[in-house]
Amino acid sequence: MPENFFILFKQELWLTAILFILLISKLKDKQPAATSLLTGINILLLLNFLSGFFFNAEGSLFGKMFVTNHLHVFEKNILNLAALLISLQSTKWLENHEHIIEFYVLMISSLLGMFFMISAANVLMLYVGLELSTIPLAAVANFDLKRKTSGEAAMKLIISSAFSSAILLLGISFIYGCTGSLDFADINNLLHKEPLHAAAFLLFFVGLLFKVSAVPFHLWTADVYEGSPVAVTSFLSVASKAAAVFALLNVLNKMAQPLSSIWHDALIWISLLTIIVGNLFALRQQNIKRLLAFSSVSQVGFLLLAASANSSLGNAAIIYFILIYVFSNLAAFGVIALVSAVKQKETLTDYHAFYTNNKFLSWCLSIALFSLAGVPPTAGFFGKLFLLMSASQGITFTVLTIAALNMVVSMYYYLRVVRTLFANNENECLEAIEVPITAKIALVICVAGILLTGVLSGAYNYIITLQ
Amino acid sequence: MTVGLTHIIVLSTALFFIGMFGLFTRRNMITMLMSIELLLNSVNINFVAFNKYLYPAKMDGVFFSVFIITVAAAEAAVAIAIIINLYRTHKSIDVDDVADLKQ
Amino acid sequence: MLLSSLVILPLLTVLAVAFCKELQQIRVVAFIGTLLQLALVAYIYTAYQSQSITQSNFLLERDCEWFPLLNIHYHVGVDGISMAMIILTAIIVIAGVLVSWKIKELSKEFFILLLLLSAGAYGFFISLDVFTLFFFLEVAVIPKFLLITIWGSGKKEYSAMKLALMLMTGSALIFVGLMGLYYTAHSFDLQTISKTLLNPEAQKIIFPFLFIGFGFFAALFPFHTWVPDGHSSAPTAASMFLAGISMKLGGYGCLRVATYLLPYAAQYYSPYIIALAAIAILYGAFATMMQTDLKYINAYSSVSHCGFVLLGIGMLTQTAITGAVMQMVSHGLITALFFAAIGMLYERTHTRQVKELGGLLKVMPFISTVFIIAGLCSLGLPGLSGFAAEVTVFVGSWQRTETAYRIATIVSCASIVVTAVYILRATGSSILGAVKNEHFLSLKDATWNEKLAALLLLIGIIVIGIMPYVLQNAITAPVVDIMNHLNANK
Amino acid sequence: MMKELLYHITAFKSLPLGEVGGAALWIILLPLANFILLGLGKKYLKNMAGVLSTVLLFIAVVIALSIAYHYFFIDGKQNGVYQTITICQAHWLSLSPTMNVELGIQLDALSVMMLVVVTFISSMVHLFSLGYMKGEERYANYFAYLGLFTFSMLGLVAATNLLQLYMCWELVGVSSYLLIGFYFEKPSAVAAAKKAFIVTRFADLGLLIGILILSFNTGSFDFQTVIQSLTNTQSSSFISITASSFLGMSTLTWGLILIFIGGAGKSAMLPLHIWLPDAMEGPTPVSALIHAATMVVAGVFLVAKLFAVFAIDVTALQLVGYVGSASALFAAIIACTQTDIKRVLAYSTMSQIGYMMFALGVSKYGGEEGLGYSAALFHLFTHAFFKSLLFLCAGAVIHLVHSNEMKDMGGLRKLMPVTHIAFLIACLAIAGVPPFAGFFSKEEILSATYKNNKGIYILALFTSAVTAFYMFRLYFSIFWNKSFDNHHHEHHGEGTITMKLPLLILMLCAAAVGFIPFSEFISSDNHPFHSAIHIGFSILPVVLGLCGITLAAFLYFKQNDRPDKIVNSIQVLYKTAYRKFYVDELYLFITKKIIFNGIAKPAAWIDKNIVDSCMNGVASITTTISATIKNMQSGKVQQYALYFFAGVAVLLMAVLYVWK
Repeated sequence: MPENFFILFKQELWLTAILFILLISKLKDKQPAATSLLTGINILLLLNFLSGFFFNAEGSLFGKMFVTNHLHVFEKNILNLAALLISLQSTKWLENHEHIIEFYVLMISSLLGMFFMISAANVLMLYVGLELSTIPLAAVANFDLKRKTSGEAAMKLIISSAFSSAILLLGISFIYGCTGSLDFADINNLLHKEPLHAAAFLLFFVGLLFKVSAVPFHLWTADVYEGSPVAVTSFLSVASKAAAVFALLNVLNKMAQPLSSIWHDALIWISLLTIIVGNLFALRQQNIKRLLAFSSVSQVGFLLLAASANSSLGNAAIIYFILIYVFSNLAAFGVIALVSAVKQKETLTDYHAFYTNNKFLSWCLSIALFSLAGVPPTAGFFGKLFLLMSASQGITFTVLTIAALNMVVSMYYYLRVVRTLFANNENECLEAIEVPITAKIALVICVAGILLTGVLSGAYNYIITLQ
Repeated sequence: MTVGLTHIIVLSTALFFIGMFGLFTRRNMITMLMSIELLLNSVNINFVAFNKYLYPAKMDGVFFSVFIITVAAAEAAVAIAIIINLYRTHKSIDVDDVADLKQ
Repeated sequence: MLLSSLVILPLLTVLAVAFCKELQQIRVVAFIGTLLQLALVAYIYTAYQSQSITQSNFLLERDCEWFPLLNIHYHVGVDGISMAMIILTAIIVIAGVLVSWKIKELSKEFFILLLLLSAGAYGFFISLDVFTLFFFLEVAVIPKFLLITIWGSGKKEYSAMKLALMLMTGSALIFVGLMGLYYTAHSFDLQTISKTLLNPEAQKIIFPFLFIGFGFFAALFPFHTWVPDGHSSAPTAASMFLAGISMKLGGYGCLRVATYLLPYAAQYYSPYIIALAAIAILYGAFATMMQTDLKYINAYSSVSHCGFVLLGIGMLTQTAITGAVMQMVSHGLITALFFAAIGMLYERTHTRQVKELGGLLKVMPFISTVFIIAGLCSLGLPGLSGFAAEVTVFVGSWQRTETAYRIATIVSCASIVVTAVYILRATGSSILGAVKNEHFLSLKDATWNEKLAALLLLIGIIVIGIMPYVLQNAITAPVVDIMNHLNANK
Repeated sequence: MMKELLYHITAFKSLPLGEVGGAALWIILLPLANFILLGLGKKYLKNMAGVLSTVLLFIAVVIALSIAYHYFFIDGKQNGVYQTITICQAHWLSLSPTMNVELGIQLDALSVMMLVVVTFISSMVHLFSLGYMKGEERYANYFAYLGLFTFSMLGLVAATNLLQLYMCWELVGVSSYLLIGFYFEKPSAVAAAKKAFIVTRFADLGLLIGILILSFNTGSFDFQTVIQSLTNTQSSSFISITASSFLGMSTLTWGLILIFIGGAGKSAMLPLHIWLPDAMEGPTPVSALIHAATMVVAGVFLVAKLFAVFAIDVTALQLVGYVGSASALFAAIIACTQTDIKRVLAYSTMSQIGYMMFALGVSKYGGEEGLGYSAALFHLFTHAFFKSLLFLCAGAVIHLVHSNEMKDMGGLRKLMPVTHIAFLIACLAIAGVPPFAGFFSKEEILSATYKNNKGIYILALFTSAVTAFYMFRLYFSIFWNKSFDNHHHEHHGEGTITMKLPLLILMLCAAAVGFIPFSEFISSDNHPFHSAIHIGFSILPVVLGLCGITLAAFLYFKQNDRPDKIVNSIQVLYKTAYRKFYVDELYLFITKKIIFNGIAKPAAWIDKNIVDSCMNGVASITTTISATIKNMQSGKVQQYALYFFAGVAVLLMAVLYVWK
């Protein structure tokens, strides 16, 4: 064990510690009150998040299966932040839920899995991380035990992901067969541009594309997002997706460089398909969660387009975009969570004339949507632009134009929501919703993030320095 | 006749496709879960075979299959829990009855 | 810093308005904010005047790195053209606030959005980095959407969506063009790119994206269809801003970005631009003749008049481009005045249908006079700004001797007749004639704020009309620069 | 700003006109001041408005007269040639490095003459309006508009360049619009104003393009430069403009024809005359000023101003001649049938302007050959006096009778003796009876025509007889015929002294101005020459005129049924002439059927249904596709897996077989 084990493994250890604390508190006979429990957990998560900023080091563990560096720490910090924000936003929902601790145990396990995914330098580690991050999520998706859709969502998630991991494993097994190694660096050296190698890699690759929900491997996404409780949906759409993208980047950069010409083309086609299909489905959605699900599918298309560039600029743009995406999506889901806690459903019509009584929430949601749509001065504008900028190095004008025009299509459905919010019909609008202080803090953080991470170029420049 | 790598690969591939066929066609969720186990086991066969025939020096493949078995168990546990809950809410474990979320 | 304060000041005003409680407070704060804008613009103008032109064409420059790795800078500066546009913006914004005095519903949000729009417009005009320019261009889209969808009238939701989507399509194309530019010239800086010799073939690919993209904003035929719906559904101040400034963003972009940076392609595509512009001018004018809603009339006439901007740019002669810039300023003022007058009439009579109005000159002499003057200016009455601009475009266009160009020029000239027809028809049946509706007789004439708004715009129109050389002197140097650039890249 | 402004007005140059020259600026500024003062301060001025503006105008008249005196008798002539003097210039715009537009005042013989005419007639009309418009609700507005008109008309005649001319040309159009539509509550007035503006605008398009052609080829707008470079057959601009041709005519011809179209529109020449009769909807003094004496002769002024160029191009000049003579005859015939007295006068105006036009058309450049030129302007000069007099008289009559129709009049000579005498003298003058003003100018025109174009000469003779006929038809119908039945009307006499005074002054002028030896002052090349009346030559036209008068007396002196009989015997012809040869109907057909239904409606339709639908179509196609593929998301997890597998398969195929 290297002497700086505790530093390199810091974030994972934090999570493990929190998990133990939660488990121990579960074992106690007398459960603490929900509010104090939530406060405690939030404080723990906050500490966990803050810990990411101190004593960082680069190095590897477990026979180079686990690698960490500043970029990975930053990526994990993004995920920590997402977890913290989600936790803050869902207090209202959790307060009335009987399984608070279980929720957190599952969520934090999943987070831990994601950390392993990010830090993986070995296919085995990646696989274990992937499963660790997915399986708890399936359980947590079923957290509204009484709701039919919740169970359905969980079922779809677990079956789809099981199938996808089978494909992924098949790919891994062939990669192993071709190269005899599970180590990223070794594989990178041994892979060649041969049909078998390419096919093996693609099977593996598809398994990851499933996680980021690229078309045509995205079909589970909308159903699961819609069916799960809002907190889980936000976690799925933000953390899970972010982790998968980070892992994908890792794989592409560290493991598959010899095949870059193949996955470059494949990614371009897939990303175009993803953007278009995601948008086309989003256009007609009446459920706001489902709408955001499809919008997130199309966002992923843009991410993949940048990933196809296979450049440090592209990677930076992707990480930057994910940061912004965390803020934007969580701001949106934060509002939805509050409304859903009152209304128990998320159809768009419930938001009719929402602005009349809920000015703060409306602005949060609108700003979030503007950011998702890529409208300046929100950070989403910069995020999306940098994605396309880095992508446009390697793509034709046609592809770029299609992608750019799809931003217009996505504009339509985001603006449709905004229009509903601001409709001036005072008769059938929602009454004022009480916003708990935690949710308010989370929303303010998100909105501030949206407004500042773009215009103030610090975040982006910081990411660039990390590489 | 000695059993070569090819034979085993054919076997595992056949197993994989059988599993996939089951997954696509069976309506019973438990059967679907079993099909998934078939898929995973075919991969396990792959790993072990590659390890034994091609790279006998290290045990990477074998260990990997151990991990797969473990993870599959966990997965099955969660899946069955979910299916049980589904049975409670839907009174059915037919996968086609659980298709409210669509389009 | 001086120029950046143009963007910062409206944002500060937004903050101030956000903390206001009462209606009166909101109005006054917004008004003071816009007054300060005007003062600031005046100060910048004097500062601009006092600096002599050095090596650079742009004055009051400020350049700082924004995203260093991508070579994106926050680079601002002004030359004569942008100075003119900034003054235009300041005037229209202040007039917009004044005519919106009576807005009661969600007034705070209204003024906030209006101020955001102005911040976007200022930022756009002062940008010397095309990325920054694009940023500000898009900043100005969403407030428009909200202004129309919340405070609009008629089929406002459809119009707002149409406007937003079409403008976003324009931006998307601009973005693609910018990417092309960036990967050809490896810079976003306007001056740097202009000094690089870009590959003609690349120019030919990039130019359509940029020109059509900005063309969406500038109502280039056939991408003008957002104009009638958008303008007619928008509340008065938003209409003024849309037609007065927003469409100018497009014209400015076509000139400053597309034509200036891609001189070879500009010359290559010039005939197509001319054709589209000439069609827009005459066809827009004819389409206007059939409109019955005053706002539609002005909106379609804006299509026709903005055609002159594109015509001037497409002609690529110094005089024509000068005329195009003058037309931008002039049309901005005129159309704002027109929309202000229509808004005032609508607020009182609750109809904009030409057939239902009539005899208003008797009831509301001030508003009606403003309406008539705006109409006369629109049809190019000498002594008002429209004439000076149009005649410059005509003379400049005539300098192109090729037959196709001549035909385009004559077609465009012919629009002055059609313009006269629709303006006089509208005026004749809505302002003149007998009072058609009893309740019109009890209506009141303009209030002080409306009078002030109209006078402000009128002063601009008359000053440019009588002393166009003031405007022309300001824009000569930049236009000469553009011309030199064009001539060097034949 | 102020400093800059002053910098741009070039200081008055050292002028041959000395002290007085600078004052020419005031001639133009006073009416402008009038417009601005009255426009802004109408609330405070009330009834003082009229007096104020009249006083200002009279000051302008005094200045104009003194300038004319200085120009013609003291300083203007050098070496026997009247000089062109630029009084002042203010920079307005540079349209290219060489094409600077300088607004200013340029005096040559023609401009000085026009300055006098415009200010003088305008002042008379102002004076007359004081009484005529009394009690009008928008009294101050009226005078403000008059001020605007006078200002722009003066700017037009003193223009230094083509563009200034065009600007003022548009401005007089607008003031004409405002004044015709002065009674804006009357739909007919609004329609007439609109018609006047649009028809002249259409003609202005020609003028604009003509100006573009000439200025582009000569590189300047300045009259002097344009004329110099186009009359010098060696200059490069002359060679280039005559070398290039379009549809068989040289660019120069096109340019001149287009410019003439502009002039024809303003001067109500065939076929652009249709606005003039309708323009009589305006207050009568306005008709006197704008639609008789000043604005409508702008076309003549324009051709005269560019006469040196026209003289080079035979085609264009012939066109001027033929259009002029056709309009003269055409209008005279229609005038015989009209019953609205103002319309009769309007057609008579058109006919007389036709005279001026064809006089220009038959003229040549230089010396005695240029007699037509001098004659045209001489006729313009005399016509201004007697025609405005006629209109003012008509105004006085209408003021009394409250009707424009001849049938409501008759026997008015006793009620309004001053008007009667003035009207008679004006009629004699227009009929060409010596020694009244019209005789001299018409004789010069006829003799110039006789020399150059016999065909036109015969037409002109005939027209002159018809003119005498319809004018006296008018005269007799108003003042003789039946006796006036004044029981229905509240009798308020001939009006105030301010209304009578201008009649008297103009009457004197109409009687006397013919004795001015006009060609000594105005000639095509500014070289004065002497022209004399040949008694022998004059006999024929005078006799023809007297015949016309006699015929009119025979038919209209007393109430009788002779006119009706004649009308019945030539019913078709009469009807055609009465309906103005159906030109209005033709225009209506073209505008309503062709332009409105044929162009504008389709344009609006295309925009709404094709262009817009395409844009919306893109959106609806997107939604349709979206609806079509919705079943991909079937909700069945097994299908999802199947799609997944299909995706994998396609990807593998693609990699293995397509990309390799």
